[in-house]
Amino acid sequence: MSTTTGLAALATLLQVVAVVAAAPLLVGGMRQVRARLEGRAGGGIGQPWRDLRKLLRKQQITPAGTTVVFGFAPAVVAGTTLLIAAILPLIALGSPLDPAADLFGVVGLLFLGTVALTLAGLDTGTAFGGMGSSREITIAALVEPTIVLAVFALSIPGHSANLAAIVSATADHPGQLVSPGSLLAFVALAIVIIAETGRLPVDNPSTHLELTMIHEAMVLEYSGPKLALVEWASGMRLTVLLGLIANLFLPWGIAGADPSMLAILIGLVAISVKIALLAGVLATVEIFIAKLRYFRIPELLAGSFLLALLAVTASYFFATPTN
Amino acid sequence: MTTALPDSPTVPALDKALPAARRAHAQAVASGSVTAALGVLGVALGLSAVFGAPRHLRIGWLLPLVGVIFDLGPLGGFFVAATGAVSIAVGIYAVGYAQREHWARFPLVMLPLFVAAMLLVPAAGSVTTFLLAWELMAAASLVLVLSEHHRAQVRSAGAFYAVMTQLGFAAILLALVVLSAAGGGDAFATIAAGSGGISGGTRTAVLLLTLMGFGSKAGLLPLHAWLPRAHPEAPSPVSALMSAAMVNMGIYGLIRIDLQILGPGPHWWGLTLMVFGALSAVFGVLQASVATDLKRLLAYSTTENMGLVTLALGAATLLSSYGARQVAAMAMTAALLLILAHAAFKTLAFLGAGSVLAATGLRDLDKLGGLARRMPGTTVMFGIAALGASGLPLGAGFVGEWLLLQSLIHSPHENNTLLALTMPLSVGAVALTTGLGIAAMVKAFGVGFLARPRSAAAQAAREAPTSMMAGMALAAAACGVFAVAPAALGPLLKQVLAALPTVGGNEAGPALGAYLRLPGIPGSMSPGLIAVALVVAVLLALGLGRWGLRHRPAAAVVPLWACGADSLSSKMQYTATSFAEPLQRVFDNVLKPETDVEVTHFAESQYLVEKVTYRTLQADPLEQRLYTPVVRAVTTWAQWVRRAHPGSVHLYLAYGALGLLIVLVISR
Amino acid sequence: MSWIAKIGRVGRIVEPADDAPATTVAPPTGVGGSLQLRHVDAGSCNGCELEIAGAFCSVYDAERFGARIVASPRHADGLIATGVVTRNMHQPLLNTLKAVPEPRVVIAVGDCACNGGAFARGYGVVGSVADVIPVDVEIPGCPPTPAQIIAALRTVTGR
Amino acid sequence: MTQATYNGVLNLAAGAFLLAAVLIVWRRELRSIVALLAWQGIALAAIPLTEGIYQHDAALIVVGVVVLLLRAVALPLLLARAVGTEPGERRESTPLVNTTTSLLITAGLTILAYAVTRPIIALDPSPSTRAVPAAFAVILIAVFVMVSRRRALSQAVGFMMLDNGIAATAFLITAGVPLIVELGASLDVLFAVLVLGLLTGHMRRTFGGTDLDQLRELRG
Repeated sequence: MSTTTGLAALATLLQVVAVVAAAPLLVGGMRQVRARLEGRAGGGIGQPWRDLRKLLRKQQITPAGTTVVFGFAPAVVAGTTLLIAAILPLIALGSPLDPAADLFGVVGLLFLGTVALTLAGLDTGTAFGGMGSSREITIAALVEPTIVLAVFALSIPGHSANLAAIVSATADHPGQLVSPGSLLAFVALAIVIIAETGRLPVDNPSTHLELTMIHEAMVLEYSGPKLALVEWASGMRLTVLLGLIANLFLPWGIAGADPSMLAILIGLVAISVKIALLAGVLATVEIFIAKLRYFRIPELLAGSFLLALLAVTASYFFATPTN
Repeated sequence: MTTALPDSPTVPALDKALPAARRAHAQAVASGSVTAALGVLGVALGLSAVFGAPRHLRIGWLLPLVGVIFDLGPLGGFFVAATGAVSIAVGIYAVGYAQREHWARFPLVMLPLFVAAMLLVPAAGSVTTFLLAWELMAAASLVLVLSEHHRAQVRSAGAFYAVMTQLGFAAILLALVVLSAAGGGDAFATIAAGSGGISGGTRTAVLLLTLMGFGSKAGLLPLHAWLPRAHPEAPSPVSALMSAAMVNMGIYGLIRIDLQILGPGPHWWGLTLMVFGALSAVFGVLQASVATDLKRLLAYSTTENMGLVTLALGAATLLSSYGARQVAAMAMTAALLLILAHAAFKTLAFLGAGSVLAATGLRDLDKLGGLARRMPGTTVMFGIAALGASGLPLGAGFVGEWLLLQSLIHSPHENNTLLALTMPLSVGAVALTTGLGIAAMVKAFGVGFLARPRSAAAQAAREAPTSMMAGMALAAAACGVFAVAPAALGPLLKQVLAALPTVGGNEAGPALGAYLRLPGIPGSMSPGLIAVALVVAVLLALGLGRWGLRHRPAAAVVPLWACGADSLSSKMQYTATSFAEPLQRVFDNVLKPETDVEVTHFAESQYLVEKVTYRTLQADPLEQRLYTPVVRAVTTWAQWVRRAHPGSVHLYLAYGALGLLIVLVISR
Repeated sequence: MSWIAKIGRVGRIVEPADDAPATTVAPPTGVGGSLQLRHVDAGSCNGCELEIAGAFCSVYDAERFGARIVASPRHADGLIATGVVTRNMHQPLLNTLKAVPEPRVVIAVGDCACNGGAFARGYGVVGSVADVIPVDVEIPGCPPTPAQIIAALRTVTGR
Repeated sequence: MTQATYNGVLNLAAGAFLLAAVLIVWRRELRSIVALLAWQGIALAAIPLTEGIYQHDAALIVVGVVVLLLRAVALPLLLARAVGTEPGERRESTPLVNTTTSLLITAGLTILAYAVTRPIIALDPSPSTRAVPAAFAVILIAVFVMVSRRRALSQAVGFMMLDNGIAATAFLITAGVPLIVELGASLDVLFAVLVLGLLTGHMRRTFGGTDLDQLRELRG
């Protein structure tokens, strides 16, 4: 467990600010990669930022009959994501919130955001809102076992589910990364992150057809500033989850628990590069795949559950003494 | 003066209405306050037994030969205090509920009696006293379940409950008789002292019998069938007492008899508990996630939570049988925390469901909705309960589930195949339970309380009266404490754990301070800090959302987007059935729902559809597979036995005489 | 693998862009380069729909100028309406416009939407889009080409 | 080759070997199943190659190269040709057990394999025996694939997976079977595949498909 210093707190603050500022850029970048691979020119990396600024200047609309649940859900989703951004070791290890929430806590916060949005979808009382909520919560329910088992597999080498411990254990023994357990956990975690952030092949973020929507169907009633918050939050979720998986498996460049200014800068650059690379790969892969039929998704999630279970079993049984 | 019979539903004549109403009010206040007072007494006694010296009381004259013995130690005190706390909330709530629902005099009398019986069970210090209190509790609860006996479903549920609870009692009776015979005494203290000499076979028999008896009371698979029947049909305050307090008695029995007196047992004891716990948890939550009856959903959620508690108990037993006492203490702490959290949020949930039932007369989620605007207070209360039941951060159940997962992932698996195989599977089961639990609770809250009303009754709902709200507020406060400040429970759990040496109790358990720290493992969590940080983060997000405020046109309220049509009817909303349909399809193989789609065409053309009827019946597959054959066999057997009953008194007397002769010959 | 090679071979197929045309309507919120539109077919023959689809495809790529078609009018900054307004679509058109948050623009695409075109004064026709709701930008043509549509969109996005 | 690299590569090979088996259960496209079988062959060949390089044993390296050629190149090519000649039969028709259940059964089989091979590891805890459970799990999964698939080709894949599993177990436990035995076994498999190929061809010409369920109709 790390004692927090002033600079570590600064690094945490920087993490949050960077996630807030960079999330729209990340979404824009992924759209841009996609556009280029499709032979288009694309709107540019800054397009989501322009969209956000515009949405924030639009009229605030309350659909008749909705309650505070609908009104506050975007802030809760964004808030949980900001909190996760403050907990995760993205730039430096010594977040003051690290002892307050381990990886299980982070998963819980993630689901808290999902639940807030599903309740908002139900709260509108529209057919599409309920449909989106129902689909989203079904996927979330099936994702949970995989994600928890993957956390289990990751916690074995460091004997702790606290993030700083996991990341520093990996950084100290990079040899563990090529173990079957670690690889299986990576694949399982990648699948559930794709499912949780609503990317292909689970959900198509750019669909226009309501009947095929999952995440989008829940937010059909949001407009203006609230929509801006929802979109922003979904970008931030993607950013922090990519950052999480990047640092869990490739922790190089991350600043220590008691960092210097230079280490913080290196950490910032390192995590930005890692997230950008992962996002590029994700966007490229998405070009080649189509959305799965909804009732085939449980197969995908059962597969990732199996991989996570194998990851735990493999870590248990392969456990070769590291020296 | 003559009045109408108390349980007759007819409205008294106008001139008698006023005094009758006043008397009903007085009766309800009396019953509720006696219940609450008993609860306060229970909490006080329980806490004093946990922190002070164990209390011992012997009333020799009450029962011939053995007398009645009360012996309240830290473990019993814990359960007495929990039961008492539930009773306070329910007692206050019952004041308003009994008036609103026009309770008859009989249930009003039985309510405090039921609470008293439940308080006596963990206080019992001998086999006889325990059985007596147990039977009193069962009988009182049965009578309360039957308080709306004019409805056929209630009578059917009552019969089901009566049979199962008596069979459970028979199993416990047999187990305790065997135990006291082998342990050489009636008092638990005597048996515990002599438990070293009990043979392995006897231990196994007692464990299996108690697992049946107590497991059925706790709603564990496969003896859970009474729970989703009786809990929905009982009046809601009684449901709350049964679901939040009475099922705990099953767990208490398992801990007291099997772990405290008989333990430590062999490895397979813990394993058996874990298997039954995991199966109950997953099965219960699956049924809850497809249930459309609000109270049935909550009842299945009780099976789920008791399953998790049993899983934690089993993990503690298994781990301590392998010598991992620190991790076992973590699992045991998790079990105790889960019991407390479940008691708090399940009380609140059932009381909330009771308010809805009283306001609308509906339990069917498919017909509810839109209550958030009509019953804002109840909605907030139920929301707190649902958050607690879903095991998410800021919910009452989070800390317990977190601790359970931590104890499972930190088990010492090196060179131990059994642990290396059970723990990943258990983690998977707990995680699946949590995931589906979230879906079930989102359905209960989102479909039941948000959106727009799906029936006229829900449209006309009114907020519950003050006393009902006060009872719920008390339970909600407890939920809040468990969610953000579990440190308050630290000393209590420490004392209880110390009384359980067979499950690693004398080890240092997890430290419940501002930070929850695991013993000997670098792992920590702070629910309070998370809550504060989350509030800050949400405020920050709201601040982000205010950017560009001065450029915005004035805000407006507009009708819902109906894809261009003029308005959406409330029938176009998703219902609970449709909400759960994907899950029902995914788990089709386990749930085996009976669905039926019927398409009626117009007479003129086969291409035009006049109406489509969709019907789905979610029966309990276990009930059909397991119970129906048993019931059929018993019926056949009874038919056969009936031939010996021709109705002749002389023959019956001859039976008696024959029996006497046989006894004489045998005992010669 | 062959797909990646194909992507490499094909490269960019988007038409080169001209300079930005002069702005006719100021961007609704004052933020340029972002315009989300909800499409309403008020009674079109689907000719304009094909051309709009063409404007958003890989060759014309209207997205590079910040324009995007969205599924919900709540997410939109305006309507892009095609066809004459038929009696059945009259009320839905009004409803859709009402569902768009302020400030908003209305773009009428095609001769039918601008002045009724071939269907003007038909028995099932209410009138052109401008007869029913205020229109900010008109794109004439039967149907207008994707290039014309894009040129008109650029006058609103200002990119 | 250092001890750590040897450990890492061996574990990785065993992991990839098991992963390929799991993915074969998961996928239904016959082509990708055959491709996965080739990957499995590479992982299998990596085991004797690693052992050979680590122990400086030329015979093992030769075995590894032979295994690589046979199982990662020759057999998959033969199968791929068989797939190619079956127009319209590129996918496994719905298996007897649905995919989700198959995956869960696979999980159970793997855990079972880990449990039952515990004594073998306890006998001689070395890096290579620690990887035995993975090989044993592949044997169990292969049997399950053969039981649950309808197409003759996927059954052939299951059969070859079974042989892969047995070979891997042999390599890991005994640090290599004699060259001649391995060659004999591999040739057996080659013959089996050829015969299967002939049979499926014959079946297709006679019945117009290779769905094994149709064989039931042969019964009088």
